Amino acid sequence: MQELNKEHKPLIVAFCCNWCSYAGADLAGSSRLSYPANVKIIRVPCSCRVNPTFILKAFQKGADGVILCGCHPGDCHYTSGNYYARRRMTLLFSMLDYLGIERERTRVEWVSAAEGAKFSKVMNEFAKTICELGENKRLEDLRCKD
Amino acid sequence: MQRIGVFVCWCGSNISATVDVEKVSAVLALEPNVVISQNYQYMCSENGQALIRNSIKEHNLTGVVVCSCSPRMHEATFRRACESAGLNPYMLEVANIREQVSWIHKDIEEATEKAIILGRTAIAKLRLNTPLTAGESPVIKRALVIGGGIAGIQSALDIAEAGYEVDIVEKSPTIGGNMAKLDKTFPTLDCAACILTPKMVDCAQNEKIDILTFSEIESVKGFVGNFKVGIRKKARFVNEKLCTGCGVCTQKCPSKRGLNDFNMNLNTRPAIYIPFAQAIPNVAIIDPEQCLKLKNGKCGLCAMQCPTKAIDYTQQDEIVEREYGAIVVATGYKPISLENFNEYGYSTYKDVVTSLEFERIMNAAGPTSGHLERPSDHKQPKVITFIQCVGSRDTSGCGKPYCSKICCMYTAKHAMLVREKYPDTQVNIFYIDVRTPGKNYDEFYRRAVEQYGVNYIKGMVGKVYKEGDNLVVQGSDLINNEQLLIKSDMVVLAAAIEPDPSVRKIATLLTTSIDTNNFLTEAHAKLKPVESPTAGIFLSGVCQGPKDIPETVSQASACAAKVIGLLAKDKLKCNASTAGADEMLCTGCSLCENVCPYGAITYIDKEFRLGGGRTEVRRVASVNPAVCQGCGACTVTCPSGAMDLKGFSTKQIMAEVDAICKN
Amino acid sequence: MNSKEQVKIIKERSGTDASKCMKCGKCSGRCPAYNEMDIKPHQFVSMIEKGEIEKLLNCKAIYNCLSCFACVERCPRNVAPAAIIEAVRQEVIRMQGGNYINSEEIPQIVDEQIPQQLLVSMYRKFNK
Amino acid sequence: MQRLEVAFLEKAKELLSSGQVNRVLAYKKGEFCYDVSPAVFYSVEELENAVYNGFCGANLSKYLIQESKKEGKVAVFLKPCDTYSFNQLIKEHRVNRENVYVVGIECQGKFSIEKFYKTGVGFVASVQEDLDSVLVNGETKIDRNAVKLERCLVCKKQHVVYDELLVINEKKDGDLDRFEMVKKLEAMTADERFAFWKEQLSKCIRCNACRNVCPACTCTKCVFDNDDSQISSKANADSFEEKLFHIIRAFHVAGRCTDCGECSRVCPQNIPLHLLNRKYISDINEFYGEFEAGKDIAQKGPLTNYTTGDIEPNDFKGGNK
Repeated sequence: MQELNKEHKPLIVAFCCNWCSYAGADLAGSSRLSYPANVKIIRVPCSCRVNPTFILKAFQKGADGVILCGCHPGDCHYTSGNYYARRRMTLLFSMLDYLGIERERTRVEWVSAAEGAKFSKVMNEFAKTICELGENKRLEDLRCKD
Repeated sequence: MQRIGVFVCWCGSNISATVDVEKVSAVLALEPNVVISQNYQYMCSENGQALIRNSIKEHNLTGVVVCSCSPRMHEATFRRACESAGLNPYMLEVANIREQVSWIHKDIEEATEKAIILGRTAIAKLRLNTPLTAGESPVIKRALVIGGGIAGIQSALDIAEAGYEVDIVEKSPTIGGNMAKLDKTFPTLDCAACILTPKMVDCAQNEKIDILTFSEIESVKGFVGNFKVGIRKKARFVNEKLCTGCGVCTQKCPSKRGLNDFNMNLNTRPAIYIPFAQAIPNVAIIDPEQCLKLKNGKCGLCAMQCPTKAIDYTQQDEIVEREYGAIVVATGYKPISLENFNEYGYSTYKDVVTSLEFERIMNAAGPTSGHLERPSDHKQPKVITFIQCVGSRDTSGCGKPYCSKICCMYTAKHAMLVREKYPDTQVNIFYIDVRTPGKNYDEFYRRAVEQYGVNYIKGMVGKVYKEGDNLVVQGSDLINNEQLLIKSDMVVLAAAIEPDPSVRKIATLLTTSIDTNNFLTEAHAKLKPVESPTAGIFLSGVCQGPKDIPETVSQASACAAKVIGLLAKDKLKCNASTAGADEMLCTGCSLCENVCPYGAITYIDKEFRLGGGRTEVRRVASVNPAVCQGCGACTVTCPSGAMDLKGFSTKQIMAEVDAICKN
Repeated sequence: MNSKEQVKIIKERSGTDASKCMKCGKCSGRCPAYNEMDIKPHQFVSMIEKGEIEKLLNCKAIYNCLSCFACVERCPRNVAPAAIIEAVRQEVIRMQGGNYINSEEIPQIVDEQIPQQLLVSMYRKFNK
Repeated sequence: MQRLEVAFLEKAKELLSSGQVNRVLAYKKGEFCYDVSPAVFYSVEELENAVYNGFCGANLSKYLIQESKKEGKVAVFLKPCDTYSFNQLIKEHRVNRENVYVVGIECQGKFSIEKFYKTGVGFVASVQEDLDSVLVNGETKIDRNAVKLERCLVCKKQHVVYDELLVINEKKDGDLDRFEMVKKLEAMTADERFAFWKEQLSKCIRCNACRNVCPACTCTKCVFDNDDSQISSKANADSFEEKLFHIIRAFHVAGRCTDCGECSRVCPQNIPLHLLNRKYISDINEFYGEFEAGKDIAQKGPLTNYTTGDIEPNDFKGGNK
């Protein structure tokens, strides 16, 4: 079992808002600040577009960690979208914690378009945390694992 | 059935050095619905775009996936290419294999695998794309300029010149701003009033320009082309329409103790006053803190004296609502407070003044009528010491980390003016660096040194203290490596400048971003210096960063050009990615309406056929596509999933999640 | 130990980043012991940055500095010249070894009026 | 207590016969005394079968979504907790208030038949109610609190919306801390919580009773029945789907759930579903200030509102590790 865990490459889904965090990821790229290849980004217009079902679905399909990145509170391109996202995610994460699911598997980070370094740092740290947690067993659908 | 074309870009070697582009295009060719998959050196080049266009026609493509740089870079380019080949521009998806792959991963195998997954994800999303068309919204042909300093005045004049109506909203009782307080201007030494006041008069006389002084922005709604702004006209207790500015009231007013803020509080003014002789509008105003009538009901002299019965002690604040197509922010600056700089003794010694106070002392219309006198005993100073960089370039937390840009030049100006008018006065200037980039600027500074004999000392002042009647300035001379103790009659501090504090509230109302120093952020530091990141909001003058007058005026005109360009359009293309409710699912619960930041959602009662000739009237959500900006807040609030966002639909995002996770 | 290493140690010990200095001279502008010092406070900052360690180790100024911290207080860039001076002095003392003042001697050699701060400063200057 | 039932019948008859309403939504007798179900009565004669007693636990507010759309006015008898649900439905424009005549009726707590069985009385043929106790089958006296539904031990007591009140005796007790069990769960370790919910949720047979009874679940078509939602499912295929269904259901009603407890009351598997909803309620109270759905319709719901200083999603305290 130990051997298997070492080989396990965790899968991380990162939802990034188009205006700040996706641009921050672009800046990380153009600054050549690397982060693990198992982080895959999905572009959404705003952090408030992210439905809790997207996050649960990602876990179901085998993601080991899901992170949501948006503009810093107060800087939302749509003025207040990230404030709603913040409440929704707080409640969702708290519920997952209540159900006994490792809270470290979910995360929200505010990354501005100027914070390429932060984006890379956040992704490296998150990937490390998920690596340490190992495979997502509590929120996966075995049928979705090939 | 979709027919998808995949185009993998090498970006020269930017992508191809770490991603096996041949393999990516070969693997993606096997994906369902993909009918052609190619790679090319530069997809964004004319040849690359031609490849896309030709493939669309040749293979009857219904959708295009480009694996290239970030969509933020070339999505628009490729959309245009699709459109010119007759494909709906929204039938395009970009897989970002440069910023997210080749530039951050070194291992070719790993990078290639990730590029393939991102390509598959884009294909998965594209399968569910539908053609979108952007709506149009009309443009209100009127601009708002917030701030009536030289920046706002110039922007307003230029916009009006092009034939559009402009309102200037100024928080103080007159337009003119800081420039109206200046004596002379560098590098030509012409008098500030002589060049500014004609422009102020032009504003007042231009029928396209409406000036709202003593007014503040209260609320902002809407979006580019369609802003609705609430403006608070504060009570000035004088009917602007009736007052002729004759000034009789100001002479009769018995309460004369109010500090004259136009003269930097160096002297006093009556409770009813006109800020300065050339004020626009030339209308009196009552300071309610000072007015005896307003404070305790006893007086009323001004009302008795007023020949036009313009005084109105009952006047109240008034809110006016106006609509604009574009908004210019020109809120300007103020000198920083010097409370953190006790070493210079500003709050202890009367004869330590700021440069802006010195401007008023030197100004013929100022408190000393232009005679150089020091404030403590009104004696003419024989030795004046200027200290530059007071609070500028300060990372210790006491001041501002940036260079205030204008101080080197105005200090040289002050030194020259003093030496010109009072040749027997000794003038010392402590400087860290003298920064003079600008046409004829260095020549100006050298003239101060060479022709006017100003004593420039490379070094900084550590303390200012009093000895008898005089001040002693203790500082270092780094060139001679000695410490100096200079007896001075007067000390002038070149205080750093900071954005006017009102800008924070305004930035919040306008939802535009602001940096750590409270300067408004431009959309692009080099290529979009006068646009804010929020569409329809433009930046003029020091609110965006420290600037001198020539630079402010050029930026103000640039800003006006952008506004004119916007107002010249009759309609604006709206965002195509808008929300919409599935009326069969919508329950009319109003949750989405509550979270929409744009007020784009309303509810209508709609009749639905139930079959068998029966009908039912139901309340359903209706999205105004001209107003919807496509954030998606409503989609998550909707429990029934009736609300969805075009271009980022639930199905599309779920398909992306699937595509990423199944690998 | 070569001089490069010494510079590195002094920089570390001072806990201040000399490269932040913008050479305004405000430290020397306020220094009350300026005239006594053969190397001025602002020179300490630029010399340590340039690695001119020999001159610093042999100067008198390290004993003239009053440790009043006026230069630290005034610096607009959060550089601490006094900390650099202190670090150089410590380096010299450590190279020599030994203490120059003994706590038991203090009651005999010191004036009662002397401020506490000076005593502390004295310990710092003359002891290892 | 019999006085209340008499008053209820009189009121219903009066409303119908005066023509003030053309139907009454209330409860009708079943085969057994505990087998009471919601019903609409169109005439005074039909009211023969109407009852109002301790087994009338069902929340009638949800029926008003359809009833209030029909021709003519409907009278309804709502318990205090029912009025919260009804008020929330008014806020969400789901009922036509003008078509409803609300009689706020007294409630001394409703019964759980399972709790009767637990006392060992066996078959319950008849129940004579008193304020503090009940007499089963004319012989066994039981403390009323012992047979009350969990939700009635943490009662809301006040009617928040009504046209008239029918209250003879003030409600007694019902002041237990409703978050006690939530706190207990939070104090468990993550593994214990996971084990607890795994055991509870794996009992779920996806009968959808919780959803169908819930007065906040009023969608025309539920996302779990809609293939386009990408999460539709008819039955739980595995432990993930058990969780998904209940997390999403609780999330969809978060900030709207009035804690009426119907989900747990109707669950045939006795899953304590209200503990999911109460977790959201307790989080909302803690993070965003006290909020009670259905109490004040002018107040903005916590998920359609925000403050700039809200707690960050990574920073909540959460349960034990």
